[in-house]
Amino acid sequence: MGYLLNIENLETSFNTGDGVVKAVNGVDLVIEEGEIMGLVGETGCGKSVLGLSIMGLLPTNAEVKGTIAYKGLNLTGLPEKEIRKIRGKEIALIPQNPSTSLNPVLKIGFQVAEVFHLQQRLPWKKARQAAIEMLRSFDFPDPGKRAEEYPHQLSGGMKQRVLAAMGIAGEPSLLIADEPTKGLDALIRIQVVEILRQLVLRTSATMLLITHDLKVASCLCDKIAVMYAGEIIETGPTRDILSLPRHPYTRGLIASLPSNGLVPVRGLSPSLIELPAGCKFHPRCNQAAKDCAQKHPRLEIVDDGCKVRCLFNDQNCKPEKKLFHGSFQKEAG
Amino acid sequence: MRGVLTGDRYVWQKKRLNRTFSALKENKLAAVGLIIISVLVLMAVFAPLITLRDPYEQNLEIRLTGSNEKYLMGTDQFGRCLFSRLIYGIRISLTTGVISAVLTMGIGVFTGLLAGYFGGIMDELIMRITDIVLSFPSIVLTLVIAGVLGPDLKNIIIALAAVGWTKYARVVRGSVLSIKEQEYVESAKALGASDIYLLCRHILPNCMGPVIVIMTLSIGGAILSIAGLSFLGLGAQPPTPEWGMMLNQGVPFMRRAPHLTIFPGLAIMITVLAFNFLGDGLRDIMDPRLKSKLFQKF
Amino acid sequence: MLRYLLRRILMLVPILLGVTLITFSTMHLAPGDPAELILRGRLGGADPPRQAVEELREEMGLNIPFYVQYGKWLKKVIQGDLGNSFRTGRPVLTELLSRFPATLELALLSTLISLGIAVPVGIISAVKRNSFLDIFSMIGALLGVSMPNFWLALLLMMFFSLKLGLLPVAGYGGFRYLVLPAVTLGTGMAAMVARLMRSSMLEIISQDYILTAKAKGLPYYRVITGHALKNALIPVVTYVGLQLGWALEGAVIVESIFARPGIGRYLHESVFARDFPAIQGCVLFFALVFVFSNLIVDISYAYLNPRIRYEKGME
Amino acid sequence: MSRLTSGKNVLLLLLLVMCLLISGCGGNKVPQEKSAEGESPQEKIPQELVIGSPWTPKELDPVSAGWLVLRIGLVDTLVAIDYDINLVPGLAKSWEISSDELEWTFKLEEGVKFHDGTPLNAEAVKWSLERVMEKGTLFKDVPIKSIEARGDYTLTIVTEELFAPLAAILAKGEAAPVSKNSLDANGEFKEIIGTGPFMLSSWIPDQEAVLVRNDDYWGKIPTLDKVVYKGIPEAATRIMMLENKELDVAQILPADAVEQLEANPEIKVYTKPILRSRVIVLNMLREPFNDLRVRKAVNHAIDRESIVKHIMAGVDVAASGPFPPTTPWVNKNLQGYPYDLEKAKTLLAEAGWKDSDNSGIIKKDGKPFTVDLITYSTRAELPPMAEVIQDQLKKAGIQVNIQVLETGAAQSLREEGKFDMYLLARNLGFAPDPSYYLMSDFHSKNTGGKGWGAYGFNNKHVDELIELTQRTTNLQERKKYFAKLQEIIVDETPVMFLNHYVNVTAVRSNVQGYNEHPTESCFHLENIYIGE
Repeated sequence: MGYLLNIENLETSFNTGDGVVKAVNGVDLVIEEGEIMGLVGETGCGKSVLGLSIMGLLPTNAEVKGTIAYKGLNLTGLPEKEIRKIRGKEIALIPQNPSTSLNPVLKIGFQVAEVFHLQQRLPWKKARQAAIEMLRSFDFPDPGKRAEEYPHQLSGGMKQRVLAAMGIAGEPSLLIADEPTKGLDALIRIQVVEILRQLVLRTSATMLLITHDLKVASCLCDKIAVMYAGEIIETGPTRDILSLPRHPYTRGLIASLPSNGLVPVRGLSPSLIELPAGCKFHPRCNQAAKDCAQKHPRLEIVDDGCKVRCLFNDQNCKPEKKLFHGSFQKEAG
Repeated sequence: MRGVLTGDRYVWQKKRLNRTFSALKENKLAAVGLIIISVLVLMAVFAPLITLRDPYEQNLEIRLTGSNEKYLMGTDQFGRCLFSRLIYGIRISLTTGVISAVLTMGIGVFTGLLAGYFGGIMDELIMRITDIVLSFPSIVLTLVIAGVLGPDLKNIIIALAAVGWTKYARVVRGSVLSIKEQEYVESAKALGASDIYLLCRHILPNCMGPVIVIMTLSIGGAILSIAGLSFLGLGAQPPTPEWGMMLNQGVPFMRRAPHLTIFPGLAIMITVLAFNFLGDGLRDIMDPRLKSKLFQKF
Repeated sequence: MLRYLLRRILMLVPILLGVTLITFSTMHLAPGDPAELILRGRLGGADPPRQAVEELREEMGLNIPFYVQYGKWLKKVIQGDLGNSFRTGRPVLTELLSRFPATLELALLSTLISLGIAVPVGIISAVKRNSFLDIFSMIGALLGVSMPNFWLALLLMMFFSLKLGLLPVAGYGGFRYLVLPAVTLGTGMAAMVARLMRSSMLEIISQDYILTAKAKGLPYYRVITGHALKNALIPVVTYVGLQLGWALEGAVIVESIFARPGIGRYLHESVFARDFPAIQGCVLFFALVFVFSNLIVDISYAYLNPRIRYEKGME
Repeated sequence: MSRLTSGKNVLLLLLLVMCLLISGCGGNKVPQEKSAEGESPQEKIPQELVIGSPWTPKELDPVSAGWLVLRIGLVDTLVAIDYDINLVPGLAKSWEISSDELEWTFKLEEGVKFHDGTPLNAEAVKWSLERVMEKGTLFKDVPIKSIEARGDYTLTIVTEELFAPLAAILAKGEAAPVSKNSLDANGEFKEIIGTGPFMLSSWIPDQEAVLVRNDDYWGKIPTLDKVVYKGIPEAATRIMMLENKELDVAQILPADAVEQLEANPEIKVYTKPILRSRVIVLNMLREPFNDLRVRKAVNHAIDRESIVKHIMAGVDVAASGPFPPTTPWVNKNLQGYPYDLEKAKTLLAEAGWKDSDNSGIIKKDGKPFTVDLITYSTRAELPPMAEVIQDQLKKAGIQVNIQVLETGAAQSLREEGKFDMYLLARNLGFAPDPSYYLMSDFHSKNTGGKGWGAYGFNNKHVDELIELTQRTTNLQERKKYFAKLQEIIVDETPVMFLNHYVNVTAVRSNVQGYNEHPTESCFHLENIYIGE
């Protein structure tokens, strides 16, 4: 089939004291071997939950339905023991928040070496050596000394690199990078993008890049899936999505980029407890029609490789002027 | 001016109170604690109706009998009804516990307000004193103060207050420091409200949440301490039906009449447990940090 | 690190001054003339002659201002002279030192017991939150907190010594004498530590880095023992220092019940007998142990928590 | 989603191991029995005795702790007391009084050595007694003029005037001779070196004294190799320790433990009347007990028989006067104060105390009859006795507030006069001559505050009679004086006599030869051995 990961009709919800939070609502997503898929959306749209659903790292009050087929193996409902064999070795996660995702009381050398020890069955001494080498390859000056340091002694970018090193240390087939640029200032963001780019080049890994930052996604990804309120609303090759966005939300996202004048999408993202009926986006959509409030659109194939979830995708499917231009580096420089 | 400033704050506080009560209903342990305490209070108030016998009346002919149809829990070494004494003991334990907790809180809140509101030398002085008092293991200091003043329940209460106020002082001071900067306090000040008015009307009510939690928890602690010091012979004097002292008096008869040891201890434990249940529950309800944590991570 | 330590020790000076001041004042809190009390002690209860009282007042400097008296007393205390016990006439310091081992043994073993019970229970409770096991052990912990330790001591004595005859009722000697007192104290402490351990663990396992550890594919127990435990223990260790103080407090009651010749019992007897030099000695001793165990805790906290260790050291 | 896998099991296992460890620690430490009797006949039964007493060994200088060192056999006295309370030779083989009745000459036992090997001779005794005169309080009412060594083994004590109880006073432990080496270079007491059947091996102040046999003892050489004397203030603890084989002898137990102890086949219980009474000292220096009628009324309001029957389990004897009926000098005609609540109320009413407002508490001039009763807990039976008395007096409309204190604290309240009633157990016979007790407890010289006797009692007639007994050697005459004294004291009742002590001591059944001395002056450990 060629699919490394095939997610079908994934639904993830949480039972909380305030009600059932529906974070992921019927997501279908295909990631092919060797490609980089960007999962883009506003904060709180469920994209991180999607990542954690794949890893089986959700808290106990979560409920997961649907299938996540990894190399033909359904991960949902897999016993903890089995899914643990997948984690780190097959699918690795580069978690968000580098500042809090490293254990403050353990030396970073150990934290990286642990993966080598665990996943590549290296004895501790060799694992440590491998960890230092790995840190060196991430441009750590004096990695032997750095390995003896604690996370709080590192800068934000360094922490991110340590996390990236931990991610690829197990030589996974699929790497999920969760918001690697969130909360970072521009300079570090460039660094991180650079790290990821190197990563991709080096490992030729398949990657799922979860980000709210369309620009980062555009720099790195082969394909982009745009997520809104727990649903994929548009997916396709990066160039197509950027040059020919078919969904009003995607267009809104593109318009809100700094290079395009920072025009935000109006309104607030909906509460995941009480989702609007019909098209989830209609309360915020400036093209919404009567039907939008009642009919829930399906994700339909509109072009080669492109899918969109909008009742009016035909009308909208017309080439517009290039909304997005320029590369990441240029702008940041 | 008063009406405008206090009106919606009053409503807000009332709302918060209501919320606390409904939360209390949900928190099972706290509810159990509250129920036990209510039952204890009722038993204390209606002690003469519940018990058939005078807790002080000796009947040496029937000393140290076990539980029987006449005496629910048997008799003590003077032939007094143990059940009556335990029930009347609730009065002693609850009143001394509550009085000492309230007194402690009063001193602590007062000093905390002074330190937090006026700051400066006053603050420095009070905080240094709390540092020093907190450098003593509290029971040791309580024991010494109570002992030096002489064996008496009253002296134990004084000693407990003299040692325990520090924890309130610190909490209240912290709250005051943060509330003082709030807008409504600033505006009231600008409108010419006096210090005392500000303290009583705005600052004090807003410190009370944590204070009430600490107090509930410390009533249990106070009852435990009072019983302990009485056990050591520094508290109640005979024939007061104080549980700690009753326990101590029962020790010589541990083999022959174990009920004299078991029941008073059980009474202490249940009472303290009830206050701890309630206090724990109140803390969970009132400390939003703790509550939200449960749902924070999805 | 050194500077942090120095600063921390410097901060002790005003506290120690205050502690000694309060200790010194206890004698003046009591009704009656201290000189007369001392003389009575020396004469085995006989009425001291007026003149002797006056002489001693002069000698003790009771006729000079309070702060001068305090200064003189403090000077002696610093030189290790805590005065002589009213009851026995022997130096209080000697008495304290001879009793210290009994109390130290008790405090250490009970702390050990409490940690041995509380840490695993706290971890399991946190990991299996809201399970039957969790609720059961947390209610158990609340029971432990609410149980009067003198009652527990008596119940243990009733069962293990009187009923089963396994352990001695009271006294001081080998390990057998230590078991019941230490279990009594340890149980109460365990209840508190278990609660703390649980909440600390709960807090830690919701941290991002635990997610990271799990994402590495670590087995859950390795996540807990390797990644969560060290972090979760930090507040617990802090608490254990306070616990040592708590153990000393409990020693007053437990040593009295089990007739252990420790400092707690000594304090109880001295208070009962109004033996002021002895009371002052005990109070000072307890406060010093308390203050210094807190200091040690702070240092070990800094050691456990690399953030403090380095930042404070580097500034 | 279950996230608990093997991790859970590991943790559970950990917990289990910890529990096992802890319980294991207790489990394998079962106490070994002290003697393995009957198992191997050739094995010698260890001759070790552990005594539990309420009194801790605080100090060992005979001058202040003579009672203790004599009890445990570290010292001997010149004059000893036999079990019938007669004065018999001790370190002094014989003694006589000169014809002018002022010189007492003691012939000392020859060849006696102190524990350090130095000989006991007249010089040594003289030195010791002079030290007592200088440092102690024993001789404060004794008109000693001089102590002289008239020969190696002849000691003479010269008195200013005739002092009949002198020999009896020398039987007190305080007067026991010790070696000069007991003092250090500065003249401070360092260690106890006496002549007794046992020597001190080690001593932990306030806890225990360990004694070993003195193989060179001049008298009967003890069988016991080692004796441990432990101070355990709580009676309940002593009983439990005895039952748990931690003690061989548990002394001074509450009477109501007798039944329980006798049911135990491994324990023998001794009940022995001793020269000690439980009394209440009344504060005669202030209201309300400065009124004789009130004192008499309170006496009638106390049901002594009931106290003995219930609190003392019928073991002790209700008192009608200061001395127990077993003593030779008791006045058998004394009626005492029989329980009579009506009479008490009448007397109180006569004195102006009436329940005018039916509150249950009697009043005079609007002031309620509220009194403080002080007692201490080292003698376990005193606080409960106080509670019964509190209840009994309540029936007469008297409100009693009890304060249970430590012995020393109680004593100092008494000395400051801050009490109305002081309940205590009073020894009458440390010196086996009632003159000594009457002097210290009832002579106006000694009722000002310190001491254990009457408080504020000042009766010229009593003073004269006491002085007469000190100056008379004629037994019949003395007996007459004692009878008269008892009569006055009971009538004036500065002290209420409640009951006479019957000491309860329990020993493990293999302890042989334990015999409580009626004056409690000595345990005579040399007669005790371990065996069937």
